[in-house]
Amino acid sequence: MYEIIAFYIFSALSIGMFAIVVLSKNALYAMSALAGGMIFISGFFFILGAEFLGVVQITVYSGAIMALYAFGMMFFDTTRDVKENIKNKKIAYTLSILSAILVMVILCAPFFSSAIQANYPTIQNAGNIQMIGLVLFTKYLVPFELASIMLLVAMIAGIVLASKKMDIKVETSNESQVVKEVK
Amino acid sequence: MITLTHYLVLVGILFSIGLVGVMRRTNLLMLFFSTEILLNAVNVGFVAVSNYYGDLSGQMFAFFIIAVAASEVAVGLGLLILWYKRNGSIDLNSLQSMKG
Amino acid sequence: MDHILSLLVFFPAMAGLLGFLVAKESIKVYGISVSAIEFFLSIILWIGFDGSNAGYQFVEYYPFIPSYGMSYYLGVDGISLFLVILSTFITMIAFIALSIKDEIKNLIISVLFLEMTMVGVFLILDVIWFYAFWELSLVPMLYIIGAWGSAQRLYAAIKFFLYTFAGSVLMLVGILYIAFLYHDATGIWSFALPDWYRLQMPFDTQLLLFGAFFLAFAIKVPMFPFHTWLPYAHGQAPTIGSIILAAVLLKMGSYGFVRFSLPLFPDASVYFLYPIAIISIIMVIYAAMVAYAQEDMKQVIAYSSISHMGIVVLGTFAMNAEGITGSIFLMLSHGIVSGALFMLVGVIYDRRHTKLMRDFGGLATVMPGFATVYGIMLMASVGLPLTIGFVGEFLSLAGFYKVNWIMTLLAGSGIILGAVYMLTLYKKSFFGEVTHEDNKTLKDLNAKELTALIPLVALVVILGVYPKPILTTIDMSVKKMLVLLEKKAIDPHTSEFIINVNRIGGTK
Amino acid sequence: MEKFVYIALFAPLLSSLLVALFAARPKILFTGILASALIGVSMIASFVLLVDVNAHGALHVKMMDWIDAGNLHIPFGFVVDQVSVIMMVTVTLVSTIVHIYSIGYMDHDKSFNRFFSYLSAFVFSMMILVMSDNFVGLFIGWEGVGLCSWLLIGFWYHKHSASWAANEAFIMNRIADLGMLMGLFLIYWQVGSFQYDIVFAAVKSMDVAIVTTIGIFLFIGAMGKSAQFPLHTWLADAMEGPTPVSALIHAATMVTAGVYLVIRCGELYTLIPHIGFAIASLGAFVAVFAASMALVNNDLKRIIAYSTLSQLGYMFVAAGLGAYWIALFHLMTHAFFKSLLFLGAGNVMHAMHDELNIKKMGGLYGSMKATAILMSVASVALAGIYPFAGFFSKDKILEVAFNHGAYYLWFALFIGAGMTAFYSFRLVMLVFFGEKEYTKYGIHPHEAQPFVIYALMPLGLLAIIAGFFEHSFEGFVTRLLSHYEVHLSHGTEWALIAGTSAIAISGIVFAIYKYSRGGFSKSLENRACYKLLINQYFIPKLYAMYIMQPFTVLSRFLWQRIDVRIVDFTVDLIAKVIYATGQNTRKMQSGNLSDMLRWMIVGMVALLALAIFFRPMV
Repeated sequence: MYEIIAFYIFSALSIGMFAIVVLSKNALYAMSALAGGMIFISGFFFILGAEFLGVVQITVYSGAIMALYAFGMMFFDTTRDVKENIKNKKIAYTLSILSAILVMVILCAPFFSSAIQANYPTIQNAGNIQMIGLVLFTKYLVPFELASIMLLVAMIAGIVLASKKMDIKVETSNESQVVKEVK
Repeated sequence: MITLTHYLVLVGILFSIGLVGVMRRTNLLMLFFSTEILLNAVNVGFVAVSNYYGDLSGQMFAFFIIAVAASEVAVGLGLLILWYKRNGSIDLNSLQSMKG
Repeated sequence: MDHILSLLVFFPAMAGLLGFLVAKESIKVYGISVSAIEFFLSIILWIGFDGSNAGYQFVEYYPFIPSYGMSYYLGVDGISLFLVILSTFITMIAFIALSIKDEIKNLIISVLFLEMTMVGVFLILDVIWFYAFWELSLVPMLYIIGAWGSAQRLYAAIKFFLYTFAGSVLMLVGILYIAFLYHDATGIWSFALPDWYRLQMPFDTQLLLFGAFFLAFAIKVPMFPFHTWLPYAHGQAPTIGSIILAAVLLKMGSYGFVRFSLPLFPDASVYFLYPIAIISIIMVIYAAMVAYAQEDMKQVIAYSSISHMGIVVLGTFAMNAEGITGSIFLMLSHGIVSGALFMLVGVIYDRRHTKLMRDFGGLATVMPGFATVYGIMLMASVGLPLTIGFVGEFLSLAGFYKVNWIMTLLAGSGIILGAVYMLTLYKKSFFGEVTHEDNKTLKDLNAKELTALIPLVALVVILGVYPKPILTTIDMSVKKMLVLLEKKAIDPHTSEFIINVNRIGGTK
Repeated sequence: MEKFVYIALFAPLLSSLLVALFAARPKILFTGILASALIGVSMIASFVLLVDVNAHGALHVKMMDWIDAGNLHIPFGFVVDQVSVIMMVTVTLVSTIVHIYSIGYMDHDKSFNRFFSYLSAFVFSMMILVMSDNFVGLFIGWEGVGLCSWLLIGFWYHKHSASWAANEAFIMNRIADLGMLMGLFLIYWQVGSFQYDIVFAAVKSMDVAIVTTIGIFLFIGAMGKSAQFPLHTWLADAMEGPTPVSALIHAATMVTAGVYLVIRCGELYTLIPHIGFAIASLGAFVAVFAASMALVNNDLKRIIAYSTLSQLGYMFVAAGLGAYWIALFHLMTHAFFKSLLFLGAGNVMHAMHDELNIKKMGGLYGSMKATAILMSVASVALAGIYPFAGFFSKDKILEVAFNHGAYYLWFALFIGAGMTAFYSFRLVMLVFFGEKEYTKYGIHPHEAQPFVIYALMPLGLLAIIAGFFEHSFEGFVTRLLSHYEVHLSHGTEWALIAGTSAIAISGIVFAIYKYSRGGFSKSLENRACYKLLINQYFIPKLYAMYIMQPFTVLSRFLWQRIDVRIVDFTVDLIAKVIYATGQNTRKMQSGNLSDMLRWMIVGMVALLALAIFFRPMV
């Protein structure tokens, strides 16, 4: 019972939050809503017994990623409403609804319900974090290491890209001229 | 009782919201946000399946997706800032150099 | 001798790679010596070939992707032996006659790679590799036509490439499907042709698969109405390209009929016999008439190739030892003769930079040696007895006579029409007075050209007078194949038909 | 004896190849002598074989295997029996004389050496044709003589008419050869062999319908080589070649190959008398048809060519009616006097500086007596006057026709005999007697070199006496060929001989009478029948208009309309459609990421839909 209530509340909240993200004109609102949505998503993880992931979701998404976005936003003018030339809304809605339905049909189709054998079954008498640790450092060790390298690379790339000539205010017009000349 | 189907329906809804964002928004930052929504939707799906079938792979995938999302944001934002510094705009309509 | 086939296939390619290191000045000598070594290797192969063994010899078998039954599987029998020798021989001769000066290094390396694919197609017994060689052969040829051709070369090269490429895509599907069927039937994955020979397919499946393979082969041969790439390719290609194209590449198509269509789908082959025969007859007559209307010497020969290939296909589908042996021999003879004719056109093109017949006339007076060699090749082309051209044509037509005499009569009109266009060509360019001022000072064949042409002339006469060693070797393998065909056919009518067309007596 | 077979066969080939080495050089007299000598060697060998065959019977030689495939085994085998040895002797004899004659005739030609090479090659091909012991071997010679004929007719290739005539001859022959090939195929699939003895043994037990088909196909081949209607036009045009060629190839030897074929296949044709009769009818028709064209023609060589055609008709009558030995006999005598006639004509041509119009000659007797006498002898022999050679053979043919009860045929031949006599003497009169027209053209005729005349002497002699060998010939040849019994009473026979001789003599007398008085009046030339004859019944024109022209037009149509506009166009159209699709869908690539994303999602939706409707792994 508790689970049902939690599920519906989280669902409503996350859907609402994400809808704001998608529909809002103000970038600041959108970002705040996204951060909220992320946290509600982590709620699902907790319900589903994936505590570790829930925590990771909060720290990485709501913490790190949102912080990054927030810093990023400082470069842009966020007080103004985002001016967008939005065309063909109907197509967008139709397509997304269509794809949602199709995905649903596929996912809920009978073949899915046929028995699937667990490759890495949950281990009895162990907490979620222990289980993840066991699998992560045995079967998924190499991808895990690769992921760490990827993160390192991404970090360096982010710094290099964003910090290049950070101290110099680039004249927009000059730069575009340079770009044109290069072309 | 909340079944897997419930979760899948939810994932579908979230995913379609993400899709709407991807298609509708032309501001690049907003596009990034929408992408995050898509990733999150999928993550929920993975974890749900993982839970209902008692298989840890789903959680592992979700975990890696989060890692990928983090690096994507790091690099993506860097690029975005660079672009903004050059063009003063992060509107999609301003980058059409790939016109065929 | 254990690895002679691998050596034959990959020696040209290795030499081609090394060729990048050779200085530009000596690349031609390098090319000639490589092709000569390759030719001698093929002759050694012939010497080592056991003439009394109809099966595959010098077999090399190594697993390649064992989980899917792909292997590196080489073998030679009477059917492919001489086509290999033809390929190496023609390449050598074409190198000797080569007169192109610019970018010669790239040209020679391309031709060496082409040689690898040609020899590979004839020697490989694994179908996936066969497909790979088959398609790879397009690439050097595309480059040769596109880079050294005349004005419209890009159009011609792309047309050649796309047309033949599109044709073989269906073949790939067919190949995969047969592999699938084989797996279904035996539980083992295999792409080895000898394994596939043992596979009996249901009739409907045979029809579909035959169609898939047929398109690829028909375009390559080329059969009417898929022939239009050929005149362009020949018209625009440099001499060496035309020689190899006409002499060897077209044979890949007809070889495919003998090697794949007949033994894999005996029932479908018999079922489609008449439609194919009708197409062949159309090819023979239509191409001969179109050849007669041409103004460009090279186009005449290009269309005459189509006409002759018609008889090759007809002979193949005669389904008897005479017809198939004859058609394989005709492939060889057509390779030599058309190669020589293209070379001769190249000789005159080098001197006058035109191939139009109206620009000539009276060449017999100024270039008697050239006229003589041309005349001999022309007679071989129209199939005069005691030249190489007669044997194959006679046997092919004789073979098909057993199937249907009216069709043979119609196809035989190619003999008449061949004489018509060839003699008209000869009359227009060699007879008469020398009218064109530029033609009066033309030089006769030089030493280089004679070196290239005399072996061809010698072969034309020697094999015309004594074709027996070649014929018996081919015949042996063909007979073995026919037995297989008859045994394998699932429809009793097919077996009956094959026995019947191989029997003396009882013809109307 | 085997070595003589090989000598007879390969001496001409050796000659041809040796001389060919000098082909591009300027004239070397030695080549002519060498060639003549080697052909002479071949002749001697042939005579030796003749004696041998007479004494010991046929000789069979197998040199080597040629083609071996399936059930088909074709050897290079040669048989020297009564028929082939007669052919060999005739061929080599005439060839030797023609070779010697050519040394004089081609004296000033710059391609002297090449000529001898070709000529010897021809003799070689002809020897293969007559000596081969199987049909395919015969076909080698058959095509070989065709090739040499092409080379020799087009010998002066710078002349447009010569090269045209050469091509015409080759192509016409090819048409017939196709028929023959079909016959060969049929024989092969019936018998499984091409050897004469095996085939003829098998033919006897074969279905008549099949034998008939074989007979028809083989005769089509014979029609081409022997220039029978409707494939006759090439022979007259072939006169573009040098005169020795006309004498050797287009009178004495090659054109009789068709007759040889029918004689050789006698055992086959006796089984199908209706086809034999058809052959005879065609022969009789050609005999009159060709003679009628010869009546009015003014071209020296063409007259003789038509006469050859007509005589070939006679031979086919005999062969068709089953009198094979008579056909062979006429073939032999005809070879002698017809080649003599041609070679004499060659002398006249030389004297007249290659002028061929007999209306421009006249009175040449004064300057070239020897030639005049030789040609007259030949003409008398041709007309069939006792005791010249033609009388014995031709008269026999008429007898055969009468004996067979084929009175129409007999009558046609009878008329033909009269016409023959008339046109041969018309020619003799116009050329050698009467007004000296040539003086108007400033020509100073001179007799040929003495050795040329001496070379012709044997032919002249044979034209006179060959007929007396009739009985020994019959005895010799009928050891192989079937006998022919004439069931006529002596009275009828004598009446026939008298009748034939009478019409021949009256033809001669009429010609002499008319042309000694200046010939026919010019007004005759406007008559329709004259027009018809001088234009060769308009047949060449018909061929040009209804076969060659439509063929050319159709070829061009096929190329320019069908091949380029339809077949190739379709191919290009497919490519163009694909290209145009690309051009149009390019707009999708607007460069706008939003649009791209939209397209991506469209694609995704499509794939999802596909995944729903086609679920392979259910």
